[in-house]
Amino acid sequence: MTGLPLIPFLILFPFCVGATLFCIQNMEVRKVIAYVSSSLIILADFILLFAWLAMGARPVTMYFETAFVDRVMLAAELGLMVLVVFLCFKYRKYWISLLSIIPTCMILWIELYVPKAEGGGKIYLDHLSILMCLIVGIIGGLIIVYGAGYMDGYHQHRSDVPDRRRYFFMLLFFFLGAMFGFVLSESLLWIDFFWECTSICSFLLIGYTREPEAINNSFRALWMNLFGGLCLAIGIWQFVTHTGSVSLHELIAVGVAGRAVAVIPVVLIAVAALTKSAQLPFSTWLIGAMVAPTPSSALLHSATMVKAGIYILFRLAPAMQGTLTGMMISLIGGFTFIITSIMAIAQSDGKKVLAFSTISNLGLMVACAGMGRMETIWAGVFLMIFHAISKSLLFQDVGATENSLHSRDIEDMHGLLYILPKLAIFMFIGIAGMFLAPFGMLIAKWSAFKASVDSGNVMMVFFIAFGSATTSLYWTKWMGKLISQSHIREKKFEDITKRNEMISLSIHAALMILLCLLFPLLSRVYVNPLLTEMFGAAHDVLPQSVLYVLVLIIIIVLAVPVISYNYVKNYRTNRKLSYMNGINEGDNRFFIDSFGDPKRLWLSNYYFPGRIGQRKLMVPGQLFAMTILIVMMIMIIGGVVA
Amino acid sequence: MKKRSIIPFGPQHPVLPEPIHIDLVIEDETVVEAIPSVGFIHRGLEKLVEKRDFNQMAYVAERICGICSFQHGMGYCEAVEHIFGVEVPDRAKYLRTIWAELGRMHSHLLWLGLLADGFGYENLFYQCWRVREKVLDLQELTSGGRLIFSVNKVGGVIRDIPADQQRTILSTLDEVEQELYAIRDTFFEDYSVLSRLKGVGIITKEQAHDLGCAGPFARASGISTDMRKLGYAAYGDLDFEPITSNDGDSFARCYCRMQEVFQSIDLLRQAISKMPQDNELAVAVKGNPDGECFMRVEQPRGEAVYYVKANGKPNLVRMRVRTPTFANLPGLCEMLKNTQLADVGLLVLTIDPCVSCTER
Amino acid sequence: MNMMMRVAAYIVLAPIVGGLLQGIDRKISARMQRRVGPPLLQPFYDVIKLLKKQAITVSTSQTFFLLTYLIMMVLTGAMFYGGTDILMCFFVMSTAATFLYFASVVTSSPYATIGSNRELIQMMTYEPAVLLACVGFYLVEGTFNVEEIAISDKLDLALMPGFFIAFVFILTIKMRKSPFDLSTSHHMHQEIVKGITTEMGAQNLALFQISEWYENVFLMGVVGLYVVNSSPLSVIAALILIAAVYFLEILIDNTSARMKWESMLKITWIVTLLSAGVNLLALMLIHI
Amino acid sequence: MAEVIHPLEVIEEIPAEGLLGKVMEKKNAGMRLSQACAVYNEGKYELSYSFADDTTYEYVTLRIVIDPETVIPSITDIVPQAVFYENEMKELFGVKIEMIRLDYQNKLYRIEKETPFKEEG
Amino acid sequence: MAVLKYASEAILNLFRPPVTTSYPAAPIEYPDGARGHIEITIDECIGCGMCVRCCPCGTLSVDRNAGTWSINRFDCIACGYCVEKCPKKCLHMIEGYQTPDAAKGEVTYTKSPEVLEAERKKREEAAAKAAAAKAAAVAKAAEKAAEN
Amino acid sequence: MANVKRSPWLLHYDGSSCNGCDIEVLACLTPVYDAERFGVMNTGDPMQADILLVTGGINSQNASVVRQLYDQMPRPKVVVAVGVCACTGGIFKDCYNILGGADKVVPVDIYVPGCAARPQSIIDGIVQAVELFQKRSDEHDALVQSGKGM
Ligand code: SF4
Ligand code: SF4
Ligand code: SF4
Ligand code: SF4
Ligand code: SF4
Ligand code: SF4
Ligand code: SF4
Ligand code: SF4
Repeated sequence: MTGLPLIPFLILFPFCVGATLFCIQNMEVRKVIAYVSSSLIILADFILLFAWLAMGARPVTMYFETAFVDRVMLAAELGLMVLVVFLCFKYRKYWISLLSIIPTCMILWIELYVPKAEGGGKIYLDHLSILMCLIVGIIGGLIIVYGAGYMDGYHQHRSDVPDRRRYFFMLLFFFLGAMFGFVLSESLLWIDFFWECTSICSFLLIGYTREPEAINNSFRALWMNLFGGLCLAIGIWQFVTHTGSVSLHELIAVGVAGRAVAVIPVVLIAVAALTKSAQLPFSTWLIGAMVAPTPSSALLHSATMVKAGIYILFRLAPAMQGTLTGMMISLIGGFTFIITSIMAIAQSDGKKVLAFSTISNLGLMVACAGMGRMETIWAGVFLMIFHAISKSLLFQDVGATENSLHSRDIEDMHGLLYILPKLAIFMFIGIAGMFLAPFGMLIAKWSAFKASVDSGNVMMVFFIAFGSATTSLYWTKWMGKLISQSHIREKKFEDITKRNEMISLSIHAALMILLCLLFPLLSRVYVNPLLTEMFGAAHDVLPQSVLYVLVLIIIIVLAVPVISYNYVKNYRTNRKLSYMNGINEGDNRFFIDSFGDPKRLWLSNYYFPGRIGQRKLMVPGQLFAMTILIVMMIMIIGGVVA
Repeated sequence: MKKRSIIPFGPQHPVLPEPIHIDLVIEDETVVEAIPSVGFIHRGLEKLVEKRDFNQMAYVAERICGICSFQHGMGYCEAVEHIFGVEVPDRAKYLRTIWAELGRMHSHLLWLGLLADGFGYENLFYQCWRVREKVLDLQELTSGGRLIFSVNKVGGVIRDIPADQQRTILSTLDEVEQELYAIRDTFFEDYSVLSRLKGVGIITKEQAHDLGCAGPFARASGISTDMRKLGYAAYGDLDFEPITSNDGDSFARCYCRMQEVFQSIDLLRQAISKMPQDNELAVAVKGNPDGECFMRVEQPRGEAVYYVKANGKPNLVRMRVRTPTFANLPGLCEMLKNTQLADVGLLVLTIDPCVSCTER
Repeated sequence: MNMMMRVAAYIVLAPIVGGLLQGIDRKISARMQRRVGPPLLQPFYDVIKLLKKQAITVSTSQTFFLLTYLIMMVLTGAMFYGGTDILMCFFVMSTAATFLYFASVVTSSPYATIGSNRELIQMMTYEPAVLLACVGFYLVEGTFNVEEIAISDKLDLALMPGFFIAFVFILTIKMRKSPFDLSTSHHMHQEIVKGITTEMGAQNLALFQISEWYENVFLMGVVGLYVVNSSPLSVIAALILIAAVYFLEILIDNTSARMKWESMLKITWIVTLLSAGVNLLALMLIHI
Repeated sequence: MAEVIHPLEVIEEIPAEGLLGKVMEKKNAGMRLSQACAVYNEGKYELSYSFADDTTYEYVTLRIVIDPETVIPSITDIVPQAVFYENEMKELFGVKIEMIRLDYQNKLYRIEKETPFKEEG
Repeated sequence: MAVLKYASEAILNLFRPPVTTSYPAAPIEYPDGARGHIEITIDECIGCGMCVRCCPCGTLSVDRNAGTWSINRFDCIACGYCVEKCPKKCLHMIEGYQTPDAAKGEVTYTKSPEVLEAERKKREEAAAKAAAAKAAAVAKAAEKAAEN
Repeated sequence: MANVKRSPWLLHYDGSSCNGCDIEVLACLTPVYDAERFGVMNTGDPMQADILLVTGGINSQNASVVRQLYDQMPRPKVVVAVGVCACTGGIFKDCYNILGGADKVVPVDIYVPGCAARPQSIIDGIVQAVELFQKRSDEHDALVQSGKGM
């Protein structure tokens, strides 16, 4: 049991692979190693799952005596600090180094001088952590496979960027290791270490191109994440000094019991989670992170790392339920959900839309966690699963499209279906998965909605009612672009998407559709037990009968297009020119302008940048969220102190 | 640039009954650039002077436009009469005034209806046109034609309006006035209407002057100009003041035209009450015109200029009509900047374009 | 089996009822405008004519999208009259609406595209009120299930007047009536020609028309749901309410100008927030 | 009885070179360009630029007579709204006008016949 | 400012009769002197061609010898100028329009045989007279020449 | 052989007219004449139109527009020339820029004379056009049934 060697393997193996890759010059060899190790990681993930299921699928705590490992980790933490301080000085962002030095020193001090209750385990396995492992492992592995192909195209297209692919893949693998460590750890100190690791991986990846904008954005990401790390460290320090425990579950138990000592650590850790999940007022770093090459955006900034914040909030959810902290978190989450979904409308850069939508969806998950009820967690977990898959698919697809199209602007994707059909279809599936009726995201959203009503959270009801309306707008208009007849038919684009990219894309798409069909099953065999672990008991959030009806509807709704396609397949009709007030010039692409010359028709979606753009809403949104944060923090902390 | 749509607007466009084309560049629904083009109705009828003598040209002039057909005929005839130096009989002057004002009423009601149609208020459109039919009936009763009268000739008119028809006019005007109140109130007070008109397409007094705007379009921007003040036909005998507004927006244009309908009713009553009783309708003109003349008349859409140049032959050297719409086109271009797509049709309508007379 | 009967009845009767409603609409509108108006069966003549015409398209996939739209719309209504989850009905309806959007945008024609952009804004405008209406039912009845809502003893309208007002307000958008007929209108002159239906001719327009009939009957069903309860008399009350709402929509259509999208969005959201919001707060207070 | 205005209505013949100066003068006097037109008569162009005063109803027409080959400057820099008038003269009469602000390049009306008015009878 | 300002009128309109005329079921009522189409009392026409020359559309044609007068009613703008100009006042503006048709042919009016006959006779007489006169003149001239 | 004549939808286009006929076409739809009694709808969209009403003598720039609108209409379709101008060019037929009648550009089925054509006259024209529309629709049906047309 304790000897389950898979866990150290999962954490350490990626680090080793990363280091190895960095040393290997030959590209082909590197790729082979990357493929093999990705597959191994995915395989290990499944073995872990099945081994654990075979053991009865009960939560287990492991690894009690790890003094040596602790020391190594401490050394590594110091090393990270040195790295950060060095880079901060190199780029003259001196003050940021403080954000690294202070928490590191605190952790150091806790480790060395604070007496701790002995016997706490370091690793914890339950449904939630295994689920996270699966998400990280499967999606991470696929993204690395994709990345191997993508980066070739990327450097072909961005010949101005120095080729540092070795470094890139090293960081990706390091990140995977850190992420596994994070979700499996039970010790708050370990959590903190892995937390910092992911922050720094993200920082380094954002600065990949070393262009001034990239460097700027990377430092913004760095300080925000380090600020979260600082909150986390203070929270841990608070908890340790008061209780002597560094166990996450201890903290939750204390919190659920309603003892005051847990309040401050919980709220600080929750704030840390907000930074990692890029909630307002900390959202800007994630938008800036989009300068990084797409695999890192997909992996870190959408599918997995940002979910670390959600993960930790889910963990804390029972402790937050019904408290001011919970209210604050749900308020900020809900607010982020709606404001960023509105801002997404104003974006035409595909990656930016994805970024805003990521923040927005994370906001919904955060809100679910903040409400802390069983139903909301159920919804949150499904949101997380479906979001991870769809977003990863979308990011990869946008990246591949950019390589072939030399643009990731949605307006340039007009008629993508006729230019790059395969990519367009995957993109279509990905977007549909984000909001359309039969897909999982929508059902999860629905139950979040229902849970908000049940919990009497009026604010949340409004946020969701209005937020889902704005969400549909930006997705639908994107989909519309893809299928519109092309008005640049004379230009030819070559689809330079590599096979490995396609493999990853297809698996993602297949997974998504599969999960939609399987989700009643998933709910019963996996998510319900997860909730039981968390809340002690679980009832069906949605009655199974409802779920089966849902699946029926899903099947019908999915079948409708197929049926109608078959029906119209052989439909004979006459093509007519499109309506342009009677002045088409030849075909549907040109009309005769006021000077009697042909002019190209150009159709654009609506964006309203002047009204709801990032420039217009970001700062007020941040100020508002900051106000909520500060006022409520004062209330919470004041409440404890008083 | 990519976020902008480049689309054609017209020539065939259901909001505008006439073909006019605008190259539109829009961002969301906001117009960034609008370049109009005309020419879909250009017939070149001014060139017909070479093939028709100056008497026949009166019928051509009437068909420059089917809406203010009478006014075109009158303006042309007055210009030629001016060259001849003849004075038409007083009764003919009054008859011309009556027809001109009936024409103004029908034209303004038509416009109000089209405006209502332009902002999607179908019922109001129907009601304006329903009332307009009564005016058309009067026109047909008095002239024999619903739209194109063919009653003008160089030297006077060919038809009289006898006393019983005058009485019919007066009683019909009372009815029309009554029925117009509900319509006027809807235009002036309804929330949805005002939301489409107020503050849309503002042209200030200075802009209106610099752009050379004419007619109700200029008056809505506060320029008190009305060519009827020149006293042609019988206007010199009638009491009226130009109706102006200072807002310069679409509502002001609607306001001016609506009030001008009531003003026309008043002018008609005045004209009928002051009509001289002599029976002479026309003076005979002898020979062919020689000379040139700029004649200005106030058409429903504003100042129209008739330039006639003759050299003593039956065929004129040149006839040129500068119609108010032509003068208002620059104003239109100015208005279209930074408006909403939904307002493009509406703003085109607010200058009350008569593309047909603009292009001739 | 009862449920199957209802669904079958909906599928068969909805186009007939929808067409008749439209015929009545056109007749009443005409009378409000002091016209005689078309025959009562005119909508059917129109659709038959459209079906008889030569098949034309600008983009061949348009028919596919429209057919999908139609079937989804039928599905929505069938789910509703079959007594399933009302929230699900509206979700499927949104998906149907998305297909309508596709049918229009696929052509890349200027006016169809602008019309469909406006359609999207309209969807965004009415969706909150629709979702909140469902919440209202849920709070009052404790279920989203249409059947359970319909056979309960409560008179929903009495408890959720605010939701009802918001819903009737957005009906104007859904039924494409002035002042909110931005994306396409039944009237002849629209600044964007025929909006989303610009490129639909012949059979495709007929498909669109029939879908609208289905949709209207579904929407009227939702209106009726506000009063239907266990009492048999309530069905009559529901029919009266539907007639009143339908007449109100015709009246509004005939006495207002078409607004611009910004006014529409603002006014609708404010009405939604105020009427549904206050109602929601009140219900939540009772509930808790 | 309402007063009848009998405004000044004159035609001033000026040399082609003096056009811009005179136009400037009229503009500064607060007059608006009421119309501009061309006549092709006896082998010469007669161009008329009429200016109106909206309060006194005064009407002054500037007249220049030029040979068909003479190039004249556009007045659109002074009176931008003259674009349509000048484009019309250029397209229908073939008057050589330089530097029109928005030059439709003889495609304002897009007629098939070239300069139809530049022939007599 | 008011919302649905016209609503009361619209509802009242429901109880007012429609203003729609029932054309084509009921015929049109024309006012006196309505302009519709041109009729000719052909027998009075002297074929002078005045109307042909004055018509601004070039719609008319006459053939004096054949005694015909033709009009293309799909080309006539009903301006009435021909009526005004006709020296014999044999043209009249009659109410009622030319009904639409799938073809746009002209109609030709031919004088009645009697009149034609009479005219022919007249013309022959005139010709004979002229011939006689001419002959006389020639004779006279010859005479004169002979005299000289 | 369905009855299609109860639903004639119009497309009206101003092919260089003087407006006189255009506003009379519009007047046909307004309360006093109310062509909707016959199922007439004035659609601005050629894709949805059955009957094309052309006014005016068509100038050179407009010819291609009229032709394109005609082409965009689905069969069966009928063209009605409204007004003397559209029939023959009318008073403008000698103008340098006028082609002289709608039939110079598209095949005209019904000519409605008048300057301006009276609303009643236009209604007559539409009634005639509707009969033709029905006839063509029947022919179209026969073609479709025989599998030749579509
Ligand atoms: S997008 Fe085109 S121009 Fe830009 S780097 Fe790539 S290949 Fe070069
Ligand atoms: S969008 Fe096109 S033009 Fe602009 S930088 Fe990219 S490739 Fe070049
Ligand atoms: S189209 Fe405009 S915005 Fe786009 S790259 Fe060119 S200049 Fe820049
Ligand atoms: S603008 Fe002039 S020409 Fe045109 S209709 Fe009006 S008055 Fe007649
Ligand atoms: S005159 Fe011109 S703008 Fe006015 S109604 Fe007629 S076509 Fe329309
Ligand atoms: S009425 Fe006019 S158009 Fe008709 S024939 Fe007589 S002169 Fe010619
Ligand atoms: S003008 Fe009179 S008399 Fe002379 S040809 Fe014509 S109709 Fe005959
Ligand atoms: S027929 Fe007469 S009214 Fe009709 S367009 Fe021609 S000139 Fe105008």
